[in-house]
Amino acid sequence: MPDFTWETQSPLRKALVVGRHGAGTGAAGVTLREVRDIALVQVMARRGQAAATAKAAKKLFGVEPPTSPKAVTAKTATLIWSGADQFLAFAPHSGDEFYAKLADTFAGIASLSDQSDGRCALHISGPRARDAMAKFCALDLHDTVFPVGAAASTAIDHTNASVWRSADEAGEAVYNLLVFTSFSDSLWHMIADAALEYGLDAGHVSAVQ
Amino acid sequence: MSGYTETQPLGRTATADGRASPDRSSAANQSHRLANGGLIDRQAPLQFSFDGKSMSGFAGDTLASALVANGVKLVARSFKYHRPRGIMTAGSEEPSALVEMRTGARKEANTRATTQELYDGLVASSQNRWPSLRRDFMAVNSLLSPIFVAGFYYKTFMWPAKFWEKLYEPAIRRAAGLGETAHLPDPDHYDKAWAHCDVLVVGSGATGLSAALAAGRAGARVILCEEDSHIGGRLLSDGGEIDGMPALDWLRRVTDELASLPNVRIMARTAVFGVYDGGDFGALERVNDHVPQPAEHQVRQRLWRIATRRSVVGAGAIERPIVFPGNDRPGVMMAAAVRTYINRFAAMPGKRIAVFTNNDDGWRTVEAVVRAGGEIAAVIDPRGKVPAAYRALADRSGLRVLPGQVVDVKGGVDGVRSITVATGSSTQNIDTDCLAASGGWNPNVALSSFHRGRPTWREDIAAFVPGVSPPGMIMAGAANGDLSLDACLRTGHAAGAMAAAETGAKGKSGNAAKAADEAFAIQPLWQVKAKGKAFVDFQHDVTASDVTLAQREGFESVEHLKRYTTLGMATDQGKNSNVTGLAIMADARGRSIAETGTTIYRPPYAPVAIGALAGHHRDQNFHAWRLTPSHHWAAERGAVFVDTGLWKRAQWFPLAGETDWLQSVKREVLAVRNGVGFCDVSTLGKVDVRGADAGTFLDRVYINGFSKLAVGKARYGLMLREDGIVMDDGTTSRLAEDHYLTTTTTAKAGPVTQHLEFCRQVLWPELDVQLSSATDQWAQFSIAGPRTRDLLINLVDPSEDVSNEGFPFMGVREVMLRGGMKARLFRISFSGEMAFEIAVPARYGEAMARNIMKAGEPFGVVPYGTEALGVMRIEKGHVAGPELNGMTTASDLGLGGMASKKKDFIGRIMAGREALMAPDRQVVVGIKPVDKARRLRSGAHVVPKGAIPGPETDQGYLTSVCFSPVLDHWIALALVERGRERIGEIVRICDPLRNEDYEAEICSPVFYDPEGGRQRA
Amino acid sequence: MRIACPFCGERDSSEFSYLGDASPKRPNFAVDSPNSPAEIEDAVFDYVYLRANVAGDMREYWYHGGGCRSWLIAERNTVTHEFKSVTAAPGAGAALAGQAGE
Amino acid sequence: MNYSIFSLLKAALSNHQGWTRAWRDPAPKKHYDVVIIGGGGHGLATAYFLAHKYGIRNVAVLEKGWIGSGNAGRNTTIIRSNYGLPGNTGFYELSMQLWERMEQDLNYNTMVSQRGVLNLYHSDAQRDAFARRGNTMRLNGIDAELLDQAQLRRELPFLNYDNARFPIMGGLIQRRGGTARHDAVVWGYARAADKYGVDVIQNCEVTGFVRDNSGRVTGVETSRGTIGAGKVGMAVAGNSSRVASMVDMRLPIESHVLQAFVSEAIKPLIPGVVTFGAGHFYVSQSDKGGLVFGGDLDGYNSYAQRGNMPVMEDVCEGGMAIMPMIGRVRMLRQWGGIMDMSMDGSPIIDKTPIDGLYLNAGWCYGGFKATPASGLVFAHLLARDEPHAEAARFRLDRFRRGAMIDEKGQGAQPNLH
Repeated sequence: MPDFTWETQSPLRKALVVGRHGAGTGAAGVTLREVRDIALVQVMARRGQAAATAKAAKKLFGVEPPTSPKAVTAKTATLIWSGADQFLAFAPHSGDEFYAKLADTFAGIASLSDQSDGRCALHISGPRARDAMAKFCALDLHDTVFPVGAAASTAIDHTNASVWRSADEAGEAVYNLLVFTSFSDSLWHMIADAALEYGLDAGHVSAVQ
Repeated sequence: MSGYTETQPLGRTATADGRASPDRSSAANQSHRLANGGLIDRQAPLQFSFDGKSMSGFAGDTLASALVANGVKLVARSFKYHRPRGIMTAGSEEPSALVEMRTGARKEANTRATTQELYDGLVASSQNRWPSLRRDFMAVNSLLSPIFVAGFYYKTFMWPAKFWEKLYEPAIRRAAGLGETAHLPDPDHYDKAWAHCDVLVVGSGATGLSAALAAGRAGARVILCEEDSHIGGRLLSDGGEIDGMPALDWLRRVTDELASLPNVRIMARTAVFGVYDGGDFGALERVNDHVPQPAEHQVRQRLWRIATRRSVVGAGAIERPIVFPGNDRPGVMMAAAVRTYINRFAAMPGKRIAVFTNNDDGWRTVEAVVRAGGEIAAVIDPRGKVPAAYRALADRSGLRVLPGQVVDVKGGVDGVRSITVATGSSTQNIDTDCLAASGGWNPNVALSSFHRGRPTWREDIAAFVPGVSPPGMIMAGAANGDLSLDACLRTGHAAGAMAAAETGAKGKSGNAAKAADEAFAIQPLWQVKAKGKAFVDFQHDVTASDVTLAQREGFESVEHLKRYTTLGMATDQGKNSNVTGLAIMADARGRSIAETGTTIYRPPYAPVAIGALAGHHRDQNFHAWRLTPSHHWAAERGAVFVDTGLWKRAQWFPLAGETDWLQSVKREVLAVRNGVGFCDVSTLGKVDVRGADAGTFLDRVYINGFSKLAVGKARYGLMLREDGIVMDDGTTSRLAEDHYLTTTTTAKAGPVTQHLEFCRQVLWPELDVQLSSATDQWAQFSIAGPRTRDLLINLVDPSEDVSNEGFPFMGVREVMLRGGMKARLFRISFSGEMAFEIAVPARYGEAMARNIMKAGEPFGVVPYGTEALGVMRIEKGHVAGPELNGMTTASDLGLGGMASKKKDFIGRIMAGREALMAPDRQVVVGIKPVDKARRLRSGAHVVPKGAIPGPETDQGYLTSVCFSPVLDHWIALALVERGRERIGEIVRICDPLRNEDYEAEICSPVFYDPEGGRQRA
Repeated sequence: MRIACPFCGERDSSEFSYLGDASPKRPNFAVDSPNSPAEIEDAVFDYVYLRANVAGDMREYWYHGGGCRSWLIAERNTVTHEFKSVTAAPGAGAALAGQAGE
Repeated sequence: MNYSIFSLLKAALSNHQGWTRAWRDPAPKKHYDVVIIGGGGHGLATAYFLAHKYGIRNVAVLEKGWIGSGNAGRNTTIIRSNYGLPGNTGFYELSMQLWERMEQDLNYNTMVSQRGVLNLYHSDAQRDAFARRGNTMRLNGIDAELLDQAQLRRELPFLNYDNARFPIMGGLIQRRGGTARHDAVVWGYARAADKYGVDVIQNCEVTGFVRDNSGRVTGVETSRGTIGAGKVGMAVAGNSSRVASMVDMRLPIESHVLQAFVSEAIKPLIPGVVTFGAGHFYVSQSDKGGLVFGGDLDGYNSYAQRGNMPVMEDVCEGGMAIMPMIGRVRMLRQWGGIMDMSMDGSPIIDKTPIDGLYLNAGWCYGGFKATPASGLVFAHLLARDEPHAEAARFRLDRFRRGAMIDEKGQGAQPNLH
């Protein structure tokens, strides 16, 4: 019997060319990272169970899930609002463990949908990140409108995406994107194109530390 | 009245007077360049060519100003009569001086010389002439002008009938158009971006700057857009004094302050072209039109969509021509443009300039000419006396002032030589090489009127001013009819402060700047009624007599006038001609101008390159693409891909030595039918349907029932639209009591999801149901063929039972695979063979493909593509896209029996309408050719044997066709009238498009294993 | 054009798709409905096909498919394109609604 | 006054002072045999055919603004008869035949130009759908050719064959298709109808209907007074529901805005009409040199006659997908028309349930090409009280019966047709 091994592959394994691209030679204006090894579960409160779902989430994560377009960071996960009565729980990949824990917590009060492989996570930062984002994202990302912790379900190139802003790094805003896996090759090209004039530093990181 | 004031250089493009030029010779060649002044950089000479002739100018020049400086008068030919034309204006409203810019694939037509910034090496040529601008054979049209009047073509070219198509029209088409554009793909890049602000300020003259400052100081987020390369608007040309300092000093102070405000963004070279609903504006930034070509990674132009809460439009006013004979000759210019060329560009448009004005503003041009040391041939002011503010100037300079009208302009292709002036009953000729004319100012009401708001007439300034503007828009300054500098400063400031306050800004706007108020007085003069061609629309050669002809023929509405004469339809969109034309019409009809009204204003304000409107989305980037989890694996095996919707799917996997697609597809089909193959089916839409009422929900959505489906089972379902027509099909599996997984077709995943959400959120909010798309989560493969079970035994953990008993047809469950991977296994078949679909998380898609290959190696497993998938579904008689065409009912598809009679479902009632139940409907059947060597083609029609093909005998058509490797001949599915009653009948297949006509037999649509034993084995 | 999604806030209109008039109510007829087939067909025909198609304020369905996937009911003027109000469909936010109401 | 090169030359001698009104400007009479509401192409053509073919000359056409101010003057001027379903096929071919003789019929040059209408296909499935349609056309005696990529490359070498997101595989072409000068059609019919004595009355808005005790419509209230009518025909396109609401009638129609665009005039680039099947873009070049192009509906009910940016961008993206050489050509004007989108994408020409009131509507974005045939069959219906043979399927009750004519297969969702 042959050996069966189960390596993972990134949907960006062709599109993502690690390194410095585009204009200039110094520090890139935009840093773009694929975040690999993620776990992602969509949690949808059942009819009339919003409060129970929030309570259960608080118990599991130590924080209430957002009820408006925001992202809340907890110790073990980030909870991102994704629509009425629902949020995404975003965490490092841990086999089935994360999903199983959620399934246990939300049994009977919320429906879950495993999206760990359904989305590709991206991380955009750098001094020109917002200029590049303005080319493909219709959101107003101004500090006063989209501060740290803001989130949105929006459309990028006519497809759904979740966007949230995490803590600033080196005084620069950091934007996180979740896009559909099957679109990610195409969207990566588009985002990279938007960033090239500012200089692009492309790479990937693992969510698992 | 303060005139133009010499000042310190502005930014990098200006230079102090008298500084030694590094290239005296280039300046020396510029015959009309003033020795001093202007906002040009004499340190930076630039070479350019026009019609192959090399010339020089300076940084800060436009192509037009450089041509003026070089004494070039003849620049273009008009559209219809090919009359020689020069430069008329100094702005984006230019109707005449259009040129072809650049060469090769970057060649572009109709660029306004007045907005094209000069760069070193610029190449421009004149257009719409042959063989040369000076000697244009098409100028013969001018001789035919007695016939080529407005609308003449509607009255002729009708006889003989054939000649229009064959002779007249081709000739007209060849002559049509202005410039020539490249016939090669545009090599430049474009992009689009969003911007957001509280207050958008359009225009950076005194009004716009005041507004931006007031709003910016108050703390509002402000974007200031200026179409010109420089901030300043008319201040750059007219100077004046503001707050006791020279206007250009004030300008620099204001721009410095604006630049210091973090909430203000200044966008030069950015033309706001349209206002759309909800305060959205479109703007075009000319990022790199001022260089030979964009640097690498840079775009040529960028389209901005600016979302605003309020807007202040300080877009100024546009000077309007007076209609008089010969008013189109090169050298006849707008008076304010003459001033711009002198003051801003240090280029003197004539050696001996005459000024014809009916308003005080024209006198500022007189002043500018005198100040720059130019010669005034005469000032013709039909009002009869010199305005008070200019009496001193007139006396000091000994001006020849004539209280009359210009009744003729004489000259040749090189422009004006003399004018004839009538004063009272006497006429006199005056030698001049440049006539500066001003008929008054039209406030720039375009943006205000793009939502169909009608401008209103204001008698005191003899102009239309904004009517009802779009919500949130405040018109200010000259654009609102406030034509003095002081009023611009005041109303701009007030508008900016008000706009900011309305968006909640709490800061202080400070005070408005002040200027000595200038008088504006005008006595309307639209048209000098004298013999000779007098132009209203310069580019389209619409004359005053064309307007009165239109009136005589009943084309009296301004919209009829426009359409009949083409007045205002040229590239300037009537900026120079509309108001004048309708004033002449009003006069001809004996109506007032106010009664006559304007035509509808339509965006864009200035033309926008189609490339910019497309941005990134061109060529391959037109639409996003979607890749399956095994895409790169398939690509590395040489798969040929096909676009299905946005997806790229493997169509077939050619092997070395295979020379055509059919060979590969046959091999793949036979490998499945005789052994085992697998195919990536991840593209099928997958929707998780969860909740206590999930089963009830599906019962209402599908024509068949799902609430009683056992956990661990799958069932094929069909859903209808409300109108009873089939919407989609697919299998639904029950994974748990409260969890179903529904699949849709690849094409309909989006619309079906939207429909299900509508049902959930709108129709049946009382049900406890949650929906989420799981399409991208799973890598799903169909493994099919008699050796499938053998392959699976190799693949699944030995503890798993995949026998027919342990895993029966339509069974579903989670299984453990060898190597410790969990997978979902569905025993469903599209091919008619024993088949399973196996799903693992998408990140294992390639590993799954490799492991299937590994597990199936002993059985000769092959990957197969969509083509083989299609062949097998046709052989099996399964309907797909071509049959689910949005016009067929369940019963047309042979699936009417699936409909439950025990429950209501969407589409049930409309499906029962008489015409949808009619016995003569076209229904799905199989078709096989009588001559087995005959190839069938989709789209061929079915008529009864022996009938004459025609609309009455047309009974249907072939929907899906393939070569069946198992039957070794072509087969088809077809929609045929009463088809199910006609099994065995020989019919005639007509395909006139492809010149084919043959006989075929109607048969069952199930060509392969009709008993279905193989899939249940 | 921007549409104020009650959940997401103001968003570009390209995130939304349009269905149409929200005024007609979908009639429900059980399979054993006592109404005559013609009555039933007439009622459903009216719902599926006939439109007031008003020039003026109109209640209509929009779907925030490029955002939170909520169905929304907007009151909008078909002449000026002005949105007067945007509210959630009854089943959007049912986890909350159910709690409060029942 | 007859129009010809000779009359034009003669007029030139008198400096064109001799031309008179192309149509009269009559005051409304008290009563007409037939009143047509709507002075667009369809209404004027109806009046012309009533007078010319059916001998009914006591006819008024009432226009609330200036004639041709609606969709007649806002469309992209394409004429074609490349339809695939019974009902449409014969009707649009009748229209095409009327276009082919229009100039001689009307003594007005409407610039009918048969330079071909090409629909590109980008997949086997699209090719098959076109093959079905093309064969339907051929079986109806209408010209159609299916071109493969090689043939297309020879005819239109400038298309983006090698770098398009959706590969251009071939096309279905109707060579008799083409364009016509839209305004001239309006003026030509107005002038020709006027010659028969038809009153073309502008600035006359219908504000209500006059009905007798039986409910029959016997006239109209207008901004210029009450006008009696033997029969009233509605040909008001996007305003159909508005007018119908005056008699409390709801129609299977929604009004949607469709945008159109024209570029600056450039030297000849595109010979005929090209339609991009995988995107939303179609284009032709006018005799003046402008690229006239358009795409999809904006998608929401609208009476605003103007559109928004997303569709404008979408259309230009489609253009740059298949002909990226137009990148530097500038879009000069955009505008919108109100489309009377029917529930199956096909027109309705029928009596209404109200006596004396007749309906011509539901043209979606295809009304221009239908103008002459629409006028003819509507005149027939008004004159004879029975449908013309070529309009027999365009009945109002077809939705109730389930006999939709749904070329696109989108069902009762007007913004998808």
